[in-house]
Amino acid sequence: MTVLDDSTAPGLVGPPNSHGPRRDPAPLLPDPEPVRILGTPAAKMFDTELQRELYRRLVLGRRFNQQATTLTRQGRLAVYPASTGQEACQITASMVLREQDWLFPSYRDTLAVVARGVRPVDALTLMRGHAHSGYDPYEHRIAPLSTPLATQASHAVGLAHAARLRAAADPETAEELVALALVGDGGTSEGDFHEALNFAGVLGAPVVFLVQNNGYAISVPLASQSAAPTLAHKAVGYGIVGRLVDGNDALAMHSVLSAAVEHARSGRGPVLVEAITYRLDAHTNADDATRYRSAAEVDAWRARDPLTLLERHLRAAGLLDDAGVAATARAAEDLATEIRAQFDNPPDPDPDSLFTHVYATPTSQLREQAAELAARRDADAYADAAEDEDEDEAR
Amino acid sequence: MTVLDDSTAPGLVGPPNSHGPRRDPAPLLPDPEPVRILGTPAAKMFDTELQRELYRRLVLGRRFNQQATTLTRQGRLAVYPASTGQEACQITASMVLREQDWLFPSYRDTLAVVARGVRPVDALTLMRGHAHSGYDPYEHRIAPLSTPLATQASHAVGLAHAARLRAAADPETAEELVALALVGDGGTSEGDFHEALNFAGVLGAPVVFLVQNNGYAISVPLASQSAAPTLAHKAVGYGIVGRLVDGNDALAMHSVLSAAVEHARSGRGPVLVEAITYRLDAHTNADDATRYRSAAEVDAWRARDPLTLLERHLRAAGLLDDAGVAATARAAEDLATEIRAQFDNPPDPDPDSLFTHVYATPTSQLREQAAELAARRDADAYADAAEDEDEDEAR
Amino acid sequence: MSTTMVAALNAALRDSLRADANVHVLGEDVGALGGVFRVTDGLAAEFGRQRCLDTPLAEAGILGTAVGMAMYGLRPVVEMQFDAFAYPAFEQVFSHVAKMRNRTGGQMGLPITIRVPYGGGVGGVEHHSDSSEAYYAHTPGLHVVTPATVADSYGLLRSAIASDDPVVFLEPKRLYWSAVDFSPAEVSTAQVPPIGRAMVRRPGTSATLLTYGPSLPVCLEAAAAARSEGWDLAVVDLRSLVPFDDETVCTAVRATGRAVVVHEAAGFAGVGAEIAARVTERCFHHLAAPVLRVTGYDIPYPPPMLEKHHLPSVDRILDAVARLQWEQ
Amino acid sequence: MSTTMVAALNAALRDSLRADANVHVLGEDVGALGGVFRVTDGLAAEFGRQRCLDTPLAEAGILGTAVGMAMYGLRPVVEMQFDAFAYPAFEQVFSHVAKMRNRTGGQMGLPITIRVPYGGGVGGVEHHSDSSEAYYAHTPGLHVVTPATVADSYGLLRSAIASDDPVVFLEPKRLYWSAVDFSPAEVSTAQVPPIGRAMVRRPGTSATLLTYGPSLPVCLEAAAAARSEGWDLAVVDLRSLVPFDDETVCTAVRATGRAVVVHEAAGFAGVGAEIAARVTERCFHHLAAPVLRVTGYDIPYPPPMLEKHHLPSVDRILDAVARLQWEQ
Ligand SMILES: Cc1ncc(C[n+]2csc(CCOP(=O)(O)OP(=O)(O)O)c2C)c(N)n1
Ligand SMILES: Cc1ncc(C[n+]2csc(CCOP(=O)(O)OP(=O)(O)O)c2C)c(N)n1
Ligand SMILES: [Mg+2]
Ligand SMILES: [Mg+2]
Repeated sequence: MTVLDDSTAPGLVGPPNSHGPRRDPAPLLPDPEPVRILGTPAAKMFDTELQRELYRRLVLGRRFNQQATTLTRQGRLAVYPASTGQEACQITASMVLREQDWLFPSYRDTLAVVARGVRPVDALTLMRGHAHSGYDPYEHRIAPLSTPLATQASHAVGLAHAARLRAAADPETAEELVALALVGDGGTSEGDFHEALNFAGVLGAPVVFLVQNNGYAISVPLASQSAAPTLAHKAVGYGIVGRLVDGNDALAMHSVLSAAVEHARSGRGPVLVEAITYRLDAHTNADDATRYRSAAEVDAWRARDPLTLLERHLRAAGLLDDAGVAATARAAEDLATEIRAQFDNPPDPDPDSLFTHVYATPTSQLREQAAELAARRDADAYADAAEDEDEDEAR
Repeated sequence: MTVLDDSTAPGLVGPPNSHGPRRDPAPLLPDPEPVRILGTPAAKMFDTELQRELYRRLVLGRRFNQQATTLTRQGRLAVYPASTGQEACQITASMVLREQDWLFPSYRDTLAVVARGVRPVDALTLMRGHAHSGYDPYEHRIAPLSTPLATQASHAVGLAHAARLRAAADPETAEELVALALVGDGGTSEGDFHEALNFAGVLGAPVVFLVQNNGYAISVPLASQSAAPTLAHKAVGYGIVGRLVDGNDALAMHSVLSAAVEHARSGRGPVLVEAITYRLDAHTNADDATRYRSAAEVDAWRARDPLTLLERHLRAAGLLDDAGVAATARAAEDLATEIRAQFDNPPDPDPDSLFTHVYATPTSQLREQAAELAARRDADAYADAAEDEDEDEAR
Repeated sequence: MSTTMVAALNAALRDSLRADANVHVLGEDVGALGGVFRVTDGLAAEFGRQRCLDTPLAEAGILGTAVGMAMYGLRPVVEMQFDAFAYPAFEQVFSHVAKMRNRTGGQMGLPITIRVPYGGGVGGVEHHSDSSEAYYAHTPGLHVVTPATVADSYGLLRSAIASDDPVVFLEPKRLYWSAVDFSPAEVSTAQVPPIGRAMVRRPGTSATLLTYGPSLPVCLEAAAAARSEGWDLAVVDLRSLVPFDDETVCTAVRATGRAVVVHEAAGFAGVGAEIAARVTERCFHHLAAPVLRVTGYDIPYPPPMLEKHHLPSVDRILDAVARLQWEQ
Repeated sequence: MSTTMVAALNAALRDSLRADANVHVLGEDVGALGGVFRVTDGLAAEFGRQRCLDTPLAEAGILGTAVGMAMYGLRPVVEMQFDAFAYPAFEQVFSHVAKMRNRTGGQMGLPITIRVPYGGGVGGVEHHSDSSEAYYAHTPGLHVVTPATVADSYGLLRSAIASDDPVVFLEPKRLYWSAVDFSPAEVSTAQVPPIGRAMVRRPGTSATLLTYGPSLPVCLEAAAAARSEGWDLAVVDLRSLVPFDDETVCTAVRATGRAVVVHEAAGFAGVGAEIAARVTERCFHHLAAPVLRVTGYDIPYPPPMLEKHHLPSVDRILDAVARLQWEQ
């Protein structure tokens, strides 16, 4: 039964397929309340090892954010868009993926990249400034961090679609992979977001779109960004499932995201998840957040810090004690020490690398230009050496 | 009460405004069945004069489509994308607008343009080929036909928004205007569509988006275009009202569209209307529709021709008889005759016009180029004249 | 066997799809319809709707999806329906397609072919006749190729699809229906022209016309007409704008000492400016006259009834040749 | 009074908003934040959030909305946050903004100013340092303006907003914090520079540097350094790429017989190619050497730690001057 089915209209021989498919919107719509587990009976059913693991990773994630921010103050990172306050989203986004899956991060998602196994110094290459990206996307199955907002969403769709095509052609080596694309609340306004969701819906591609709704796009609050009931409601417009979750509730995040990923993996189509969270730090170290939000607002969210919520719960449930907290804090310090060590030697990128990867094989134009730069650098080196000699002689 | 309202969370001092506004999605969602009036009791309540007027205009509209198609066969129009079968949408789109309102047509909507008062020959200028647009947008309050699909939707939003700003600044001369943007089912896939609806929702601009869902984007059926329950469901993702209507039911079209326009006019925000209709002709005269759709499908829709449905209803209701049909047919023939007369003289556009309206004042570069072309044309004319003379002499 | 450019392009797609299971075609109306110009005719029937995919109407989404497919190892061939309708995809072109290999230090190349029917001369209404090559050619990381002959459309398209780098493949739509005796089946792999080599289409001694795509036939016609004025014009078909074949071009210009660049895109900051500038840089002391340009005017593409005034014509080319400061 | 370029731009916006109720500013973060570069600082507070509107994050939507506002008689000033983030709006730029007046036979002009912070040299991560001027300059129907001095940023922005045509206003972000003694309040209407006039920033007799925007200070530095090599270099600041001031440029080049074009965008098919080509066309017999170009390489903009190698430097400019075939 479709909305076009109009058997009363004389002469209409059933609904023309050109207007299909029409489906029941109800299962696609999110519940009005975001899914929460912490503080609900469901928390009791949640795997205890996983709870401890989530806690450990959140603590390390927070320490990562702090350490990276410190590196900017020391001038060892040019810029860092912290995900402080969003660690439950970042960590679970990586945890719910299997090895064969792909992650499509946005510029704020370094932590998710690190959580998937990339060395911190490599994940931070973009922000350090010696190269555009510091990890092999194929080794980790992570696309490079995407700065042009929402543009990576359709890449996720294409990759997931390609994997299904490949699997259909060659079931032997089939990978049932899922692509997870991370987008911000601001990013949902871009046409690219719309086009990606539409393609995903039409192709039925195994993609999960996770919107970390942290309330702001730099300074612009959600109210100036969207008038939708929730961002998750956008899903229905693409015939895909929309889900709303408390992004500061690590247990809820983990269960909603893993359900979404397995929904997509099992061929039941894409899912759009909106996680309601908050960026506790400024947009980046260069931003002044006091210009656009109140201390009271930040304080209110600090009280809903995903770490605090989880720690309180674990302690109450008897899954964590002072010793456990201390041990985890030590592990976090170890991570911080390791990161600092990774940043010990300032990078010294080779100018010749400017020309090597523009094309698979440099064009003759680029060979000329590379030679020109190399000659100039040789000449400079020679001049420097000569100057040194002059100085030596003068001494 | 918002979905973020979580008074149980300790320390949360009410929902941060950064996550608002959150609203009830229910009133935004379209009914699953498209609105129909013909064949329902509501038809009895419908203004009888308006019914007759709709019939008259539909018949003239159909004749316009036929005449324009004939002109392509005669080579007097380069191309014509007919709206045959979609006349109820085209005609009502123009009828529901007041003088101060603006229409933002897509390339297929010449009939709507004509129905708003533009001379057929001027509305068809684009298709005739001597200029890009043949009417003064300010005289008729109609933007030029937009070929880049969906790009005109945000123009409608900007204009409607500007009018409200102007009205707020100067209530004396305030015009309560509505902008109506016409988009096709295919056009809804473009990022521009999304961005326009989102801006409209956020700004609360008085815009109505009418999607004429005729089942195809050239050859691509709706099923390959969207997996949404209906295209009208997309509205909820922007916090705007979505409505679904039978686009071949002229009474339903008129009442849904006028309600939408008055909803927008009264400051209650934008509306997205999906009209389910069918293009009975090929995409354009140059298209071969048999490549992608069956004769049976076309026949099924022919039986739901908006003219047939309306005429049958009017006759049954005693509002139309053979004499009325004949009189309307004569009026339609008069229109066709008038159109043919308008096309009698082949246009002879002035090449100098190429340079006059690139900028308000031509740049020195364009003055040089215009002079070059003018000199060449003078030389050619001179050469032609000389040749003629030679021929004369030779004779 | 008489073959049109459309048929040659179609054969190139078919042969590429046959030769490599990773090749996939996608775009608007490429399936049942076979494309508005019929370049993909019959491909969906032979290779299935998945390998010749009718996409939703959204150019950025099409290209973005192709990027993801290429990341996974496929070789997508994207059709943009018309020149101006590729503009919505420009962020994907500039920020991802052109840069991905560079962004990832060479680890992730994108072997995508973007087919763009371009240019005017077909009586198209506005937005259907843009010459957009300069936007692509100015963007590092893209190869930009445009065939002017039936044989080249077959060969260069095969090379483009085989390339490990993204190729913007500009098809001069006004040559779509030009036909010559040519049989794709007889083209051996060795005969497929590589990307990056220009071709001297006609030797000459008086001056050199440098051109590409839709303007090649006009230049050849001008060269033929020039005989009667006593000029023996060489004509070079660039075929590839990026990489640029400096060697062939400079050799041809040095041989005559005079050059005219011809293209139909607007002149200002067009590809012709680059050609004139680099030829002058490299051949200055061989030049008896400045390199001149015959191009479209700096105006939006005209409506059909006026386009003949805008397009480089034999007359305009001969006038430019006449202005090359000939000593009497 | 020491004024930065940011402050001068801010003053130009403020004065334009005061002078004409139809002027409206819109873009991402232009309101409470005052823009990521603070160019719109304080405008929302003074003129209200409607006249300095924080929009949703969607560049095509921003520009499309501005088109509609301009249709209704407003004068929108749009801020694109960074060069590369204007790309999503390119279809609106190319197909509507640039063409609307022409499409409507002159009946509908669009007095829109599109402000684009552009170029590198600020240590920005990828996509934050593109020089996109060639895309705009090649598109007929746009004015393309780029100030290089504090005073010009004030004056030219006022002229841009007052223009009845769309103006792409390219702000060299690496000069944003350059400061000079300048007081916008003392600029009379008569002193506001018109769009379309270049400016000789330094007279000279040996050779002429032709440049604009971020490269002007580098050229002036090079000219100062050149004195010690015995060269007296003229420096011309184009200020407006479209319209192009052929008169000032050709006069300056003819006077020296030698020219070098300098810009930081990739060289291939860049604006420098146009400048070199047209100067050569117009001044051929005055030239002792080919017009040379010093530009960014034909590569995606480098990561921060390598950008110094990519940007035209004093050294590279002097090397080019040395290659201008001086007789000993
Ligand atoms: C296409 C594009 N436009 C603008 C920007 C500049 N910009 C960088 S981050 C940002 C805000 C992003 O907000 P959101 O999507 O909510 O992500 P968040 O920063 O909150 O993680 C903007 C406007 C960009 N990176 N890309
Ligand atoms: C941006 C853009 N892409 C592609 C096209 C080419 N094109 C013209 S009409 C059309 C199909 C439009 O379908 P739909 O929106 O359903 O409108 P309809 O033709 O059915 O009225 C296409 C793809 C275009 N005009 N603009
Ligand atoms: Mg955000
Ligand atoms: Mg349609």
